[in-house]
Amino acid sequence: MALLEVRDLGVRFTRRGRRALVAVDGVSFDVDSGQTVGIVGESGCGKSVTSLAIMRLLPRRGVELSGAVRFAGEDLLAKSQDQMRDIRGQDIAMIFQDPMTSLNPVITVGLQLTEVLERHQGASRGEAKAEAAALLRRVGIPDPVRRLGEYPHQLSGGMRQRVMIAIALACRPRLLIADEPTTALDVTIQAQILELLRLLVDETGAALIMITHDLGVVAGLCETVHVMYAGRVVETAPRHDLFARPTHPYTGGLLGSIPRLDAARGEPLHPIRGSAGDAIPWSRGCAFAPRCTRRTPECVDGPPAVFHLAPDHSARCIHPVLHDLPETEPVP
Amino acid sequence: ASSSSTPGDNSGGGGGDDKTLVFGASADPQVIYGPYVSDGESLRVIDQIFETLVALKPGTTEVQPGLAESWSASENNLDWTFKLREGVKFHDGTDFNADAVCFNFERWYNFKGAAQDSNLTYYWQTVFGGFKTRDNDAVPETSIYKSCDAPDATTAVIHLTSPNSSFIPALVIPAFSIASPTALDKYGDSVEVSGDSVNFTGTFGTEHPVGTGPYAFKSWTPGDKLEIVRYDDYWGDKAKIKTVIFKPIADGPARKQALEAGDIDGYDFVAPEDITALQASYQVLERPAFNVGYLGMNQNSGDLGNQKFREAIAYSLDRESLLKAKYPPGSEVATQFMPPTLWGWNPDVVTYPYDPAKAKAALQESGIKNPSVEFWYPSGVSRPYMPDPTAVFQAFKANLEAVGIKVVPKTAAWTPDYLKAVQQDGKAGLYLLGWTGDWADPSNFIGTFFGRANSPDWGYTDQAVQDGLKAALQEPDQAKREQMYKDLNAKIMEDLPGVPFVHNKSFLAFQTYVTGYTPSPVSLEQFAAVDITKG
Amino acid sequence: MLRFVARRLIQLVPILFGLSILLFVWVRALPGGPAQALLGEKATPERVAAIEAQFGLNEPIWKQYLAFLGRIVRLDFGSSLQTNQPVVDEMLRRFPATIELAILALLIAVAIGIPLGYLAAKRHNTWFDGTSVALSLLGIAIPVFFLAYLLKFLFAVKLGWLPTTGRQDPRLDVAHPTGFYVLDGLITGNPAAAWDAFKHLVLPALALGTIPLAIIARITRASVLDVVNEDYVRTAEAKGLQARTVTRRHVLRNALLPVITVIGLQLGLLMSGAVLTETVFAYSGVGKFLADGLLKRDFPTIQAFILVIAVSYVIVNLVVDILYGLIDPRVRVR
Amino acid sequence: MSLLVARGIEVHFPIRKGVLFERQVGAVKAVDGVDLQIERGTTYGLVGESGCGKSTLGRALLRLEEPTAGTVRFDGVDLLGLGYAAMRRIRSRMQMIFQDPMASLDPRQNVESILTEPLTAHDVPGGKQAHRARVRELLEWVGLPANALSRYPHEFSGGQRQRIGIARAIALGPELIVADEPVSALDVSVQAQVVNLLEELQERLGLTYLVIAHDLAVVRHISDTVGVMYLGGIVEQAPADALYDRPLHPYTIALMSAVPIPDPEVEDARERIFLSGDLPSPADPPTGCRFHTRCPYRQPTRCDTERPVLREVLPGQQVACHYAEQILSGRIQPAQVEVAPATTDGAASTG
Amino acid sequence: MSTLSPELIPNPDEELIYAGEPNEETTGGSQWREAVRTLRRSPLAIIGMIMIAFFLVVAIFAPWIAPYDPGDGQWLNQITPGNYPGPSAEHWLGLDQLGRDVFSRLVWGARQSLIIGVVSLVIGASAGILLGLIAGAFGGWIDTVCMRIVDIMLSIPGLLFAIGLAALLGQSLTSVMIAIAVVNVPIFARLLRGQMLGQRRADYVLAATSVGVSRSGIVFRHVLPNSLTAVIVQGTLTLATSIIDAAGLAFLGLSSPDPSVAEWGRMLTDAQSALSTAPMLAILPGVAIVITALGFTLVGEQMREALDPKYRR
Ligand SMILES: Nc1ncnc2c1ncn2[C@@H]1O[C@H](COP(=O)(O)OP(=O)(O)OP(=O)(O)O)[C@@H](O)[C@H]1O
Ligand SMILES: Nc1ncnc2c1ncn2[C@@H]1O[C@H](COP(=O)(O)OP(=O)(O)OP(=O)(O)O)[C@@H](O)[C@H]1O
Ligand SMILES: [Mg+2]
Ligand SMILES: [Mg+2]
Repeated sequence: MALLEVRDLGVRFTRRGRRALVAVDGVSFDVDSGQTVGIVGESGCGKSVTSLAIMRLLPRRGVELSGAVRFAGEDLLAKSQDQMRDIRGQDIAMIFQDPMTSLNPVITVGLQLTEVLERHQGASRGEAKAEAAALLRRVGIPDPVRRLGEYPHQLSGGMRQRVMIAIALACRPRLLIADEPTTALDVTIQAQILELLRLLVDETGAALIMITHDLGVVAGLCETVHVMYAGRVVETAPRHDLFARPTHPYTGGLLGSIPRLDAARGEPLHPIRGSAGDAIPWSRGCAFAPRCTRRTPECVDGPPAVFHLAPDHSARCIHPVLHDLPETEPVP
Repeated sequence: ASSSSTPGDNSGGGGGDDKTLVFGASADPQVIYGPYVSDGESLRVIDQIFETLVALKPGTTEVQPGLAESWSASENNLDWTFKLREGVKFHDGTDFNADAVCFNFERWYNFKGAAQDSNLTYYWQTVFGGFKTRDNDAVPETSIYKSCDAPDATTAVIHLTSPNSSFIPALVIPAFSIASPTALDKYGDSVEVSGDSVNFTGTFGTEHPVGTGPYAFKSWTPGDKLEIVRYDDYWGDKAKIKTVIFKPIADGPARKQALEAGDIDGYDFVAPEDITALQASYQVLERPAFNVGYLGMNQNSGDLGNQKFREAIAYSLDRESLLKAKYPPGSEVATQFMPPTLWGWNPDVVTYPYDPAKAKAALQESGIKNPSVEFWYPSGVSRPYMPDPTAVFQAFKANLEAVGIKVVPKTAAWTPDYLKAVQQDGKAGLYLLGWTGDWADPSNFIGTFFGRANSPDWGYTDQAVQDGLKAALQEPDQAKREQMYKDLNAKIMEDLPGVPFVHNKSFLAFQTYVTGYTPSPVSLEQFAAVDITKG
Repeated sequence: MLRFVARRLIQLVPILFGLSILLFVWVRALPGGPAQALLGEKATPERVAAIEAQFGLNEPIWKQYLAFLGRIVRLDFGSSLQTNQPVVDEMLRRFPATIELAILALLIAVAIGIPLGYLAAKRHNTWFDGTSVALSLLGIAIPVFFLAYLLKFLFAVKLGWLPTTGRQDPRLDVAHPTGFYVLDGLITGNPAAAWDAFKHLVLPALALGTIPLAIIARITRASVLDVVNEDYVRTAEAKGLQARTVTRRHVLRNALLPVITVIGLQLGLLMSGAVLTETVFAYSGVGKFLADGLLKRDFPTIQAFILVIAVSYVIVNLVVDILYGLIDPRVRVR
Repeated sequence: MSLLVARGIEVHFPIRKGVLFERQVGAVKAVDGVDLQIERGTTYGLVGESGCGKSTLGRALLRLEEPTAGTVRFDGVDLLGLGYAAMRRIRSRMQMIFQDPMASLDPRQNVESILTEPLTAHDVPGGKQAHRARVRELLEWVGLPANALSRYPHEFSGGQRQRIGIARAIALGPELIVADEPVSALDVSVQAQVVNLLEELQERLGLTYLVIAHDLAVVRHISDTVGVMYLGGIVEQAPADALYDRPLHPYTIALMSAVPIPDPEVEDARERIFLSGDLPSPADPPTGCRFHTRCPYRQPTRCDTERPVLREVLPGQQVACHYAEQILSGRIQPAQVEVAPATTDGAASTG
Repeated sequence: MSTLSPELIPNPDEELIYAGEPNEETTGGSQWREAVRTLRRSPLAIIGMIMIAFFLVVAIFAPWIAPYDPGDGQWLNQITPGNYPGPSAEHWLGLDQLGRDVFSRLVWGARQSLIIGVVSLVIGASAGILLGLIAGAFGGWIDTVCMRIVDIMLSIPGLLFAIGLAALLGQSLTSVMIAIAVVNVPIFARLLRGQMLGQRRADYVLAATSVGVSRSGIVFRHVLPNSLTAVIVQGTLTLATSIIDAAGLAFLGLSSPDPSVAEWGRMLTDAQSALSTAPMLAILPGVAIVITALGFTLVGEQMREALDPKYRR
């Protein structure tokens, strides 16, 4: 049994007076203990909402959840908020995108770190302080004792993200969800943070869900990658497979549209036309169809089925790009 | 009944010796020292603590002995001998005697500098004129006071420079009350100019007023309360209530509510609207009318110099209806510039009853095309003769417009703007004003109005009237004086410098358990006679 | 920090300077001018001239202004034309009354406004939220004096639960060492007097506190709504902290920051409100004295009181800023 | 002749303090002595860490920010010597594209008004009719439908908004365009469209670009010359390919090694060079070489005392490092930097 | 979008919208449309608008609605002190303490309040906007001077300031309106300056500069219009406070010199003396003031919320 099993997760925002919005639509995936899983996709495709749904951190009002999220065999969606509070921070921890805003500006770094220790490990103030200093040292913050008494604005962006990591890993969670932990940082700092995450995850044995829109990040880090588009996972593959044989046209389009540092210069980019706003509801057909070069009328006949290329490689497409076979004309 | 039953509350004093009366005043006193004040609230308090040589018979304007048991004048009416009451002591234990009387008169006469400000020593300047020195161009040049002798302890002789028939009646004003010389010397009554204003530097009038009255001063927190207590060694009938508290409540409706809530036991200046309602569960006392409210017509302004125009205005005013609607019952339409209760009132003056037709005719005669007047009325004030100036204005305006006179409304706060505009600057055409008598003498009415050589408010300086008034003031023979004033009233009403429209009663309200309060026409009421009888 | 305070105090100087000019010019511009105001009903042209000479009103205007400034600096404000008492004495007498009233009003506003705003935000978009928003807007829309009258009419006149006017039952014979009547009652060991003074405060304070209450409730609501959507609150939730801890440590602490500033700014509003409330309740404080003074041209009082009010307004807001700095490390000044 | 020649550009933002009078107590040296030269028809790419002064430099070159020192010659004209009116006139020849397409468009203007504004501001002759025709032409160039004219910015997607921004920039037929992070706010899949558009327009209109970006891959893709900025100064400047093949400055080397590449094979094989610490404050830059505090190649001498100047080390490749040759020849090896201290039991290793 | 075939364009009538729809970022031109949409959904705003509409209709059509002249005291003979005839067929709300028709006065009072509110708002807001514009557009020492002036004005409690001014200008409606206007000046000045400073470094301003738009063009075509949203909201709220302030001044005796002028504040104040005998005379105008002020406040506040993105999560 996997550590985390997400089955058919759906999230609808139903705010009074507005049309309902399906942010996540039948997402399923597994995360095994110690495994690193990547979720990539463009802005607004539902990555954050998925992670928040797992954590049960979505607003209570105006949100409809469906499906199941089983963590260590227990359905998180069936738990009460109080029960979730015992799990959050203890068994599942999270790192957010923007280290500038994710720390409370008016209380010290020390308190933000110790409060989680006190909460879950019943540590006393003193113990928690010592432990907090050790944690800060582990994430590579020099002079941790002094830093404990400082406020977030006194730290640089990179340091703040390290603090966030320290907070997340304080109780040695079994699952860590990192939602774009490096997007707000510079490349050189990003490299440090990613390396740090890699080290710490290895060391604690935590499973990691890495959410990002940067294909480069997953390429270097994740074992399995899920590509999301308009609220659904459109392709799942081990990372080598994904980059070697992108099967869904969207994945291929993404790869074709990003310039590579190591590519020969002068090669033109191959952008996907249109923008994410051009999606159609999955219920009507493939959401990507309006932008897809391989589109046929069948694409909008109804929800596309999942195409299994290999046991661990699948794509939600009726005209998948099959690299091993000679390119065939799409079925009319 | 009092609903505020605070612990330690001894209100209503159901008996015993610690009864307390709380009276709702309309303002704080200026200072508790007679010679420096002219406003009613100060005089009310001073009147309880101090006494004057001559007093008023309660409820009337009749003069009776006060600190002087009797008095007499020399042949030429210049030397007045007062026989003083014996055994009277000031609250500080010192004796009241002729020296004390002279001490006070001399002190007044010797006021200097800032004390000569007409704001402060209004009554002295009005009744006696100037001072020994003249420190200020505004002070009258001469004084009718000359000197004071104390041949023995109980005899005080006051010498005047010219005969004055107001002398004795005016002495009842608490402005001329006798204060303890010892205390005066000790605490001082000096005033001084400080910055832009006048400042009491002596504490006699603010913290240590000492007189001979039935009540002695206890404490004063301006804005909050002023407390007086019974003087147990008073020479006459001792006060019935131990403590009287004056609580300033400026707002009329607030005073009424305070009465209804039992916070106070009585208050002055009941609004006419409230009389009927209050009569159901409270006592409403009536103060006889000793005033006149009038519509001034400034002859220097616009067409008002035209006699016919003034007559047209007078005929157009429906004073009857106004009084019925807005004045308390018992108020009378005035025919002349003094109340009928005062001698010298003339029943036969020309009258100008409401008659729009006549008004229109007079207007026609006047030859004025498109008549228009600036009509001033004061705002934010309520005077005894004019509880609601706005109502009067509104009614008169409607009357004037009905006969075709255009009215330009103007208003200003009573003091200083309104009075300045009307009285000093003569800016107003029509305006509402009035007068409450300070003492019972026609000179205090028409003398005040028309005796001035310079009258920007009336624009009416008839030499005959001025001379007549001067002569009447100096005339020793009472019968002659009366006739002189009657004639003057007739003449004035013919010239029609303004339209007197009301002699108004004013009212006080008390809780039912308060007894013995006798309203006075000149608002000099004795709290000593008041009692609280509650089961 | 000291430098910050010093700097803010120095910023006061131009304000005071400007105010003094404004007040000076105001008095000179009054119809009739100061001499007229001084003399009131008994002024004659001669008297006016005499007074002008006496007070140096015919000196060149800049000399008069310098003299005026000189007096202000020496805290010599002259005497009130209403009472002929030194203005400084009047201040000592009236300010405690108004401060006492304002403090209770503010306490009411804070004690009700903050929880109300917080609950409304917590139940965003529910009937409770709607009702409290509507009520707080009503609080802003109702004229202070009308409310004061209604309160007085109902609770004092009709029901007789509370006194209608004044600061204390005049029948009570008590000492007032500080001028704060409630405090006086307590320190002179007379709890009955303190209680009585308090009862006199309740209605005016309620009337006066309503607008600040409404404003505080609204700001609190808006601020809490802001904060609950902040990333760091989500972080706190993600840490699995108890709801209580999240609320107190992460939501309220941040949400109350703007509220503090707003509370400081209420002072001006309270003073305006006090003018009307004190008039209705015949409460002898600054507001009533000033309103009367303004209508009666008691300009020594007006000049002094307005200067003091302005200074205290600026100082209160300085204190608020300092407090803010103490609570919010981000604006803590080097 | 180069289209744009900048010499010794400095932009210092004063830091003021003081009780009564604000004195200047220091300065944020956002740009601190930059020499730059852009040839007509080429693209110059500028990269660097956040806050290193890229945007400020870009604005200073267009005089949207007043440089505190230095000279800027645009087509031979000394920009800094121009008066307000002359400067306004010359602006038609130099334009800017912004990072956030939404923020750079006035939300109250519709597309037509946005695009007409530059034309009216410069009194482009021909009147309304001509303006309208020009606006349609612009739309076509940037690939927006003609019905876009009456719509407002918020009615477009991010990529389309950026197209509007680009259309505005080319409205007056400029020669130079400074593009400040033109694609970093866009979705990955849209970035490429805009990059392609920029390249297409360059070809068609003979534009010269200064492209600012923090994404090294994008910069390299479109630039002929790349300048790497660090803390207010340019540390390396080279033809795009040369820079990638053979970075010489330690900072460039670290940067290159840090950029993730969407290829697991490459990623797995990569040797990374980590930098320690963060960008120092431009208000208080380190002495000597600005980079020495984080430099893995730091040498005991010169680095902390002497500020290296930009010098040509290889043909066409300029580097501001004292030891560029030694690094090139491999004689100096980077010191290994730990991202986190020894971790076994969290034992203290003094950082 | 043009590249898509019509059948694939997302159907706007669709019950659901899908993730990835273009962000409904709402600023500027659409701000108002969005605000209107939000307002239409807010019951409080609707109530407020009904109140305002009612008030406006009454104010505008006062001459046709009111049966009598509001200053006509011809029924003076029907009243005696403390005794004012209540509602009757002839006088729907009875007579007031000067024998005038209360209903007519209430109706005309709406017009008076509207005039006071609008005039003082227009004067105050224009002056404030001018001051803020000067400060915001020029900056530097001009800004400092303007803001010090604003500070000075703000340090005096508004009502006292207004009384002081009214004392200076003499008693008339004009001085009441000017006094209220002056009190409003610093509010608008500060608001506009803040808004303008916020916009001054905005990218679109920089963009306008870079395409060569002149300084005045930038201020008047970009910065000012974008700052006006806040000003309009503030204006709505200020209309409410102006009406309340005018009532407060009337309470202290500052109002039109002509008592025939029907004005709610004054009606309320004048009726204080009759509060116990005829409470309706005070309560009616009081309630009228509250309803009107509440109407503007409700709409203004809801508008502010609708326009402020932070309320729209
Ligand atoms: N609280 C919410 N209420 C309504 N809609 C929401 C809410 N949170 C997210 N959404 C919508 O859900 C969709 C998915 O959002 P999500 O934050 O998961 O995107 P993302 O993939 O994380 O994008 P990004 O890369 O920008 O973080 C978006 O269209 C967003 O507008
Ligand atoms: N107007 C200003 N006043 C003071 N300092 C400024 C100003 N503008 C920029 N700075 C400072 O100058 C430095 C360089 O800023 P700049 O915006 O040019 O950096 P950048 O390289 O463009 O960064 P980013 O990648 O984040 O856009 C920063 O430290 C910034 O804080
Ligand atoms: Mg996200
Ligand atoms: Mg930048």
